[in-house]
Amino acid sequence: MSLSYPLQFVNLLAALLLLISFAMLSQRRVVGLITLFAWQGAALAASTAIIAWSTGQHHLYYSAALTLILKVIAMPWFFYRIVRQLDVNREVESMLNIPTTMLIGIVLVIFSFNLALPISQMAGTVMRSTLGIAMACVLLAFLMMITRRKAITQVIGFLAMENGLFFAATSATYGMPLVVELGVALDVLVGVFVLGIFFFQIRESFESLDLKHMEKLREK
Amino acid sequence: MSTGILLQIAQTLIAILLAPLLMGWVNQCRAWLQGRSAPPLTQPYRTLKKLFHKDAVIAHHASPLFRFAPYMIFSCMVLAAGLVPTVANDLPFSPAADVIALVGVFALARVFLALAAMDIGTAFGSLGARREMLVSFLAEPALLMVLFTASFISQSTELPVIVDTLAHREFAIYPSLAFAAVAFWMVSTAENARIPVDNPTTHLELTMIHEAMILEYSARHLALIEWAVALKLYVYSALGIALFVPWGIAPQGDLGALPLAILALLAKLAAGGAALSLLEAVFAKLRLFRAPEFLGTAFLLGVLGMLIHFLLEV
Amino acid sequence: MFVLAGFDTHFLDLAWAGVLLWLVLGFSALLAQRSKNVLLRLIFPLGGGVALCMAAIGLAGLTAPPATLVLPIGLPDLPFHLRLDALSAFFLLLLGSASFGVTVYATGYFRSMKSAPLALLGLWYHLFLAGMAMVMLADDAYAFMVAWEVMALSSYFLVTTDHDVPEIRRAGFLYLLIAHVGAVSLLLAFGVMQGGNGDFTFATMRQAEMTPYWASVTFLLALFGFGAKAGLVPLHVWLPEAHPAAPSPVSALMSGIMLKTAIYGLLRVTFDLLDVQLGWWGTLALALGLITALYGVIFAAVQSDMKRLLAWSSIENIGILLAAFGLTLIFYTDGKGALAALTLTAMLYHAINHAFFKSLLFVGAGSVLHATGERRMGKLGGLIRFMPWTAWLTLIGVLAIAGLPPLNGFISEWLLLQAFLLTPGLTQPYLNMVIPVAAAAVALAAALAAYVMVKFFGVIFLGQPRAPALVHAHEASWPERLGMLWLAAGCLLLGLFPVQTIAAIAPVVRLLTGQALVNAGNWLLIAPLAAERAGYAPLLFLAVVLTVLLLSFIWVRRVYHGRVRRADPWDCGYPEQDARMQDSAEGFGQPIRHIFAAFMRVERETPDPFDRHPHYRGDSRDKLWLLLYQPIARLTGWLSDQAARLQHGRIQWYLMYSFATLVFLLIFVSH
Amino acid sequence: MEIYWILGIPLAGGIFLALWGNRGHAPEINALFSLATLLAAAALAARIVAGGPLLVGQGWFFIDSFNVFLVALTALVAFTTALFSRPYMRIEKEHGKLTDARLRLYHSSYQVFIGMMLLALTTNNMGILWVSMEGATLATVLLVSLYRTPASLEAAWKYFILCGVGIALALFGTILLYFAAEKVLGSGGTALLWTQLNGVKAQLEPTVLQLAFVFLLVGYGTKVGLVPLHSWLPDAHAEGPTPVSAVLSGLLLNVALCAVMRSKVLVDGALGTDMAGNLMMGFGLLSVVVAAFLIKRQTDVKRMFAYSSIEHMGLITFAFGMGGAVASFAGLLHMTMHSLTKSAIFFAVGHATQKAGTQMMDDIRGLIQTNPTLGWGLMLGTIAILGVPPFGVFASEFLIITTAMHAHPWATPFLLIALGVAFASIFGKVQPMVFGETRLPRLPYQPALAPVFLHLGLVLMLGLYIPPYLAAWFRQAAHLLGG
Repeated sequence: MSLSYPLQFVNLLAALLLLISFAMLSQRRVVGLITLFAWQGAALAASTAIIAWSTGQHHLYYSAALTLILKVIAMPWFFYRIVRQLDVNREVESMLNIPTTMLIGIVLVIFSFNLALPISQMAGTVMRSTLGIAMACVLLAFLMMITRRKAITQVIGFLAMENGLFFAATSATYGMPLVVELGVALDVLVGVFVLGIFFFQIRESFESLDLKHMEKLREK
Repeated sequence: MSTGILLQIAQTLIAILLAPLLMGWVNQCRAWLQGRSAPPLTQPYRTLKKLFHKDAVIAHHASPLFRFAPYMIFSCMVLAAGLVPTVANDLPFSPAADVIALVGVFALARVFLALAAMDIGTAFGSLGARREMLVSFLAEPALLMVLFTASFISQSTELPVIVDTLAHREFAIYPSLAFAAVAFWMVSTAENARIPVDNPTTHLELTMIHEAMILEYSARHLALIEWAVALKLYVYSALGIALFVPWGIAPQGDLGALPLAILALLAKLAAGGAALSLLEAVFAKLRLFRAPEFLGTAFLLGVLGMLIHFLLEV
Repeated sequence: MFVLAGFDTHFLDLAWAGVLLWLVLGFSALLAQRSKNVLLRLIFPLGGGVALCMAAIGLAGLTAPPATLVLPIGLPDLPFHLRLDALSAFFLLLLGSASFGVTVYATGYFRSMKSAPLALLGLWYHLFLAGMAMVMLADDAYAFMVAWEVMALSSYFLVTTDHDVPEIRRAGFLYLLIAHVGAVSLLLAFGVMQGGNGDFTFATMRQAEMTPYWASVTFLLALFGFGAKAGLVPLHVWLPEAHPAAPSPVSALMSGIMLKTAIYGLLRVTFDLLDVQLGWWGTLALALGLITALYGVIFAAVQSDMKRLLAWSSIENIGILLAAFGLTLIFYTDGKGALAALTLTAMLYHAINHAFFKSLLFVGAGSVLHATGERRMGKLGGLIRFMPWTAWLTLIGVLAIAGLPPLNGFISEWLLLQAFLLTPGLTQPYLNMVIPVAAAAVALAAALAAYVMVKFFGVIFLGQPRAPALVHAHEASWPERLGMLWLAAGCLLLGLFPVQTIAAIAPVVRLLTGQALVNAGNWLLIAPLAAERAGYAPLLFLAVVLTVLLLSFIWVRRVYHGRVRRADPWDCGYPEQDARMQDSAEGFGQPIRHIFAAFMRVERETPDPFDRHPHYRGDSRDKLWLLLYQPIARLTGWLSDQAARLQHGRIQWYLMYSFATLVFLLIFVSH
Repeated sequence: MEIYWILGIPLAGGIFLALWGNRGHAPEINALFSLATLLAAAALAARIVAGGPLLVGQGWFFIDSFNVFLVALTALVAFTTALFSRPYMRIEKEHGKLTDARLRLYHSSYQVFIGMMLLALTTNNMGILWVSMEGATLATVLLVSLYRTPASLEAAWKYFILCGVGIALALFGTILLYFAAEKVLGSGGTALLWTQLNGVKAQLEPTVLQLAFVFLLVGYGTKVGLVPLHSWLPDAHAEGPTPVSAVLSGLLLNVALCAVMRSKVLVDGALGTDMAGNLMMGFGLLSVVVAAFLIKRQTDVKRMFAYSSIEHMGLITFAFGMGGAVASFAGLLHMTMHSLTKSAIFFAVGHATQKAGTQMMDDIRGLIQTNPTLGWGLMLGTIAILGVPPFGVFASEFLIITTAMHAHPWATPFLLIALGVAFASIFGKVQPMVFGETRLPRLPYQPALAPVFLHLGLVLMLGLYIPPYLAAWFRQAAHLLGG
């Protein structure tokens, strides 16, 4: 079957998203991570906008704008500030070494494609394969959260996960109802805000954002 | 019925009067076997008479229980004597207490004796009480097993019925009774404080069981207890006779057989007493901690007897 | 009472009213915590009165037709159902009659307590009584379980009255724990019996058809649950701890009555609720019962704490009850109705006997404790001279529990042994082999019980005081004496009027086994089945003994001039006598310990020749602790350690769990 | 319309208290707002019981008998907790653990938290449900770290991250749900309305719903505290202020479980198999067993009761998993009983720990000497939560266990063991705390124990007598849950 060019472009963006996810998985430096995150947001916003334009789902424009503001401008800027203030640029080596993580990541991608396949078959929307990619993004972000050791990288992973979800929402279902979108956005915003508070609190009581200081609460 | 009651009373009286004589006879036989010059047959009677006329000396802090016990023990033994058919088989009172109750009567007497022994609170008294209870907790079930074997055979726990079955029905050989007999002998030696479990004539307190319990008694109380002991020996012998050699006991309502029965009884008692003293002469007294083993054997023999009854005779 | 039998439902209403009254009394006790007089002179006596009424109701209910009552409380689809049939009536009678004596005793016993704790105790005491009564009246699983646990809970609080003693706390904890586990297994049993439609009334359970497999599961669960409450070996460990810990009247209630509720439940479930019974259940119960009986009596013999001794002897009696229960099952499933009736009669008779003499012994021990403040028998002795009432009344209980004629303990044992004797002709031949051995075991247990009781009475009440302070021991107060009198009278009457008692029990036996015990004798002679097979007439027995006693006494007076000289004890002329020369409790138990050393872990401290203050301590512990309970505890600890590995504080791992769960579930559902 | 009041009051309260700060009477105002909420909830409950289920605001809010009783319960516990926190927080402040600023934060986000939970309960839109769950999480994160101690920060962080991730997965589930729904209902707002979905659940695409349910279960299950997703729960409960622990384990877990149930109903309808039920039974059983064994090793009292919450949540999940009228009824009953009892226990524990100045159980001894009412409160609460009659927790456990024995006998050995171990552990630790000797002085102030005994009284009453309307209510709810 042949897709209209905009939608092919969306597919391209989807692939880009996946690529960025992998890049984040392999990125050691926090600043680089933030940049990648911003790019991911940008790709997301773009794809949303294109879908909105090509399918005439106008409310998607709003979410595209939201994405742009929040995930491409606000948050990266915010994170840059934090990194500069707390200078936690250098990420210590992750729990697993990068190649292994990559391998696991690939396995995950295959897994999620298999999972999404039967669903995409029945997808009413023109966008079929994107669901699999979205799921892959989510799982990859999850993996990143597991492997990283700094609070801030974990948060970025968390937000990358939200990106994946968002992409799933827009591409597979042309976006959730507007209220929900707004609610989600609001939550994300508040969440990041809370996180900001957290970083400083953690910082002032542990003198670093390294998670290894936060393993006191356990079963003796 | 009236004759029955007469017989009942007569039998009980015979028992009461004959018991010391049996004791005397056993002592005489043993004296002969040990090559000593024997005391006269009537020695127990004299002892009793003497004791009854002595002043009683009682410890300061003896409780009423101490003075009440001898009467209790004596009457228990009399009751027991009334339960076992010796000459005649119709005892109108016997339904009031079957063999299990008989064992109960013995236990009652024993418990009172032990309590009385502990009452003064002397070293030997409580020692004797403990040993007595130790011996009895094995001897009593063993005796029950023996009696059960007989009851299984005669499908009854009433002694007259048992005797009737064993003596007056067509004769049958019961192997189970052989086991029971051995067990019964072991039990009765223990219960009557005879060698090998206990030595009635010992003067070494540390080896005493029965004697240790009555050390504090004197005069009339001692007399009653001695008499009760004699009665107990008599009852046991009568029981043995009733279970294992019941022939000669007059059946229900057959007064003609009485004289013969009395003669038979006397003969059996004499033989039994002689046998007892003989066994006493050939055995040595066991150490105290062998006693449980000895009685445990008796207990096992009793159970075996029952099992054999189920195997061979049902 | 029997004239009222026409208005049968009224009895149930009255019983329910009695339960309510107990509850009200309990809570009013809480209100009256200012004044001790109100508590002791008003509330407890009223509770006793209610108990007496309960006994009367039970007596009347025995012959009345079954009555039911539905209360407006409970679960939405499951209001409390009450039912009063012969079985519940019998146990109600047991509860009322025994607890009356105990309560009367309690009014005197608690006089030395402070009023605030006494008020609390009054609350739990009456809740306890009410709970037990409800257990016997309940006619659906929910009401039964609620009453069952209320009973356990209130008795737990009674046990921990002196909770500042660590041992008592431990005892209470152990007790409540085992009780709770038992309760859960009862829940499971009811879970099997309910039809699955959420209908928990006993009525529907009676209708339910069950496969032998599920019936057996139910029986085993019930046996476990009720066994835990009854102190069945090996679930008995709480009993020797908890019963002594409680205040003596409470120990009396627990040993005398509460244990019987387990027996009640066992009978109710096995014969009433289940529609099939299997023979091997009986064999199992018989074996367990005999093991319990011997185990209990052996340990009773080596105890040196008087209340622990009594507690162990309760275990023995429970064992005998269970053995009788097993025998009943065997006969019943073997179609020997008459024999089943005989054993069941023996069992119920023993139940009520035990209620009386064990309560009597516990309260007697309580008076001693009260007068001397001492529970270790090694520090007592000679009390018969300072507290004669207590001593002589206790003696009755001692003779009764030792199974001596003409008291009540003998009758139940007599009936049981008769049942053993009448067995031949069971269809399974192996049973014919088992029975004699079982009979031997029962006889052995009975004989050992006599040993134990001689030790109990002799060491505490006879001999010389082992501590100088004992000379000042004061006699029990009047209410205490009255309570003991009531219980002792019960022992005596139950012993002397077996025919009438058996007639009274007959409806229960008929209800459960379909036929009652036929008495071939007359009004003073019991002769089960046939007069020429066995017979026993306690009145006659007593009459003869008394006559001979009287005659011999008179005659001795005749021949004897009657001079009595008091002197120091002779004791083979040993010059100085002192109390330490008598057997101590340990010493008296020593032969038993020597013979049965295999069952117990013996801890000894023997003095060495150079000791300044040489002393000997011998302590025999229950081996099951090491063999059963400690391994369980270790296993739990190990499992807990394994579980703790989950929670080791590193957030990445926590995320890993979520991730793994997610992936696993995704794979799980997509295939 | 009560519903708007119910949602409006707490949110308004949150804003107001944020502005009002701590200039006197903030605790009282907090309690007043909660009381108002409670009254509104009561009114709503009355209307539902009278008039049956109810759709409000173009179907954005749906109140049926299932969630209305949770609404009432939530409002009630929120109110009593506010009462309890009034003296408690004052004393914390006196001890210098808290500042005015933090109290302001506490009060306002307490109200917001309550509002969010009520929104989650009443909304008809699966999306809004998600939003409000996330909101509730965010509102409580800062409450957990209120003391700013390293431990509390760590707990809050774990709480935030784990629940955040869980919630994110739930969002994915919701998207999948929407994905499946829009093919039937068409795109737009209605496709996420639970009532609509429930109407057409038979036509929804099974394979998608399966996946959706997995994501929803793992997502909301994290907040329910199902093993192995439970790791945040003990930390958050132990380190947060006690009132927060009370509402977390008394309310939030219920709300999350309610969300799981909503999705279960849909999935069951779509699949027609009991896949969802089996999954829930598995999770429930695992939670019960693991929690029971973890309880055994606790030394911190709040942590111990947190694990016991996991255990009970597992039991409820198991009951709902079994399905059927009786089990669902029992599950609902157990939810109620657990909320009431557990919050009561946390109240008592709060005062006890405050007095002892530590949460270590070994240092808390003989409460019955220092303050009898407190001691008995803790003792009775513990006995109630352990499922001893006549307290109501037993009623539900009775139904659950008997049903399990009849329907799924294989599960009962685990239940038996777990309940036994839990009983031994908890009771063996609480008994010496309440009984025995103590070195601690008598309590200087009178603790606010009215809430404790109010809750216990309710639990006791419900154990012996459940009013008919309440029963009818439960029964309707049980029916809704596929009874």
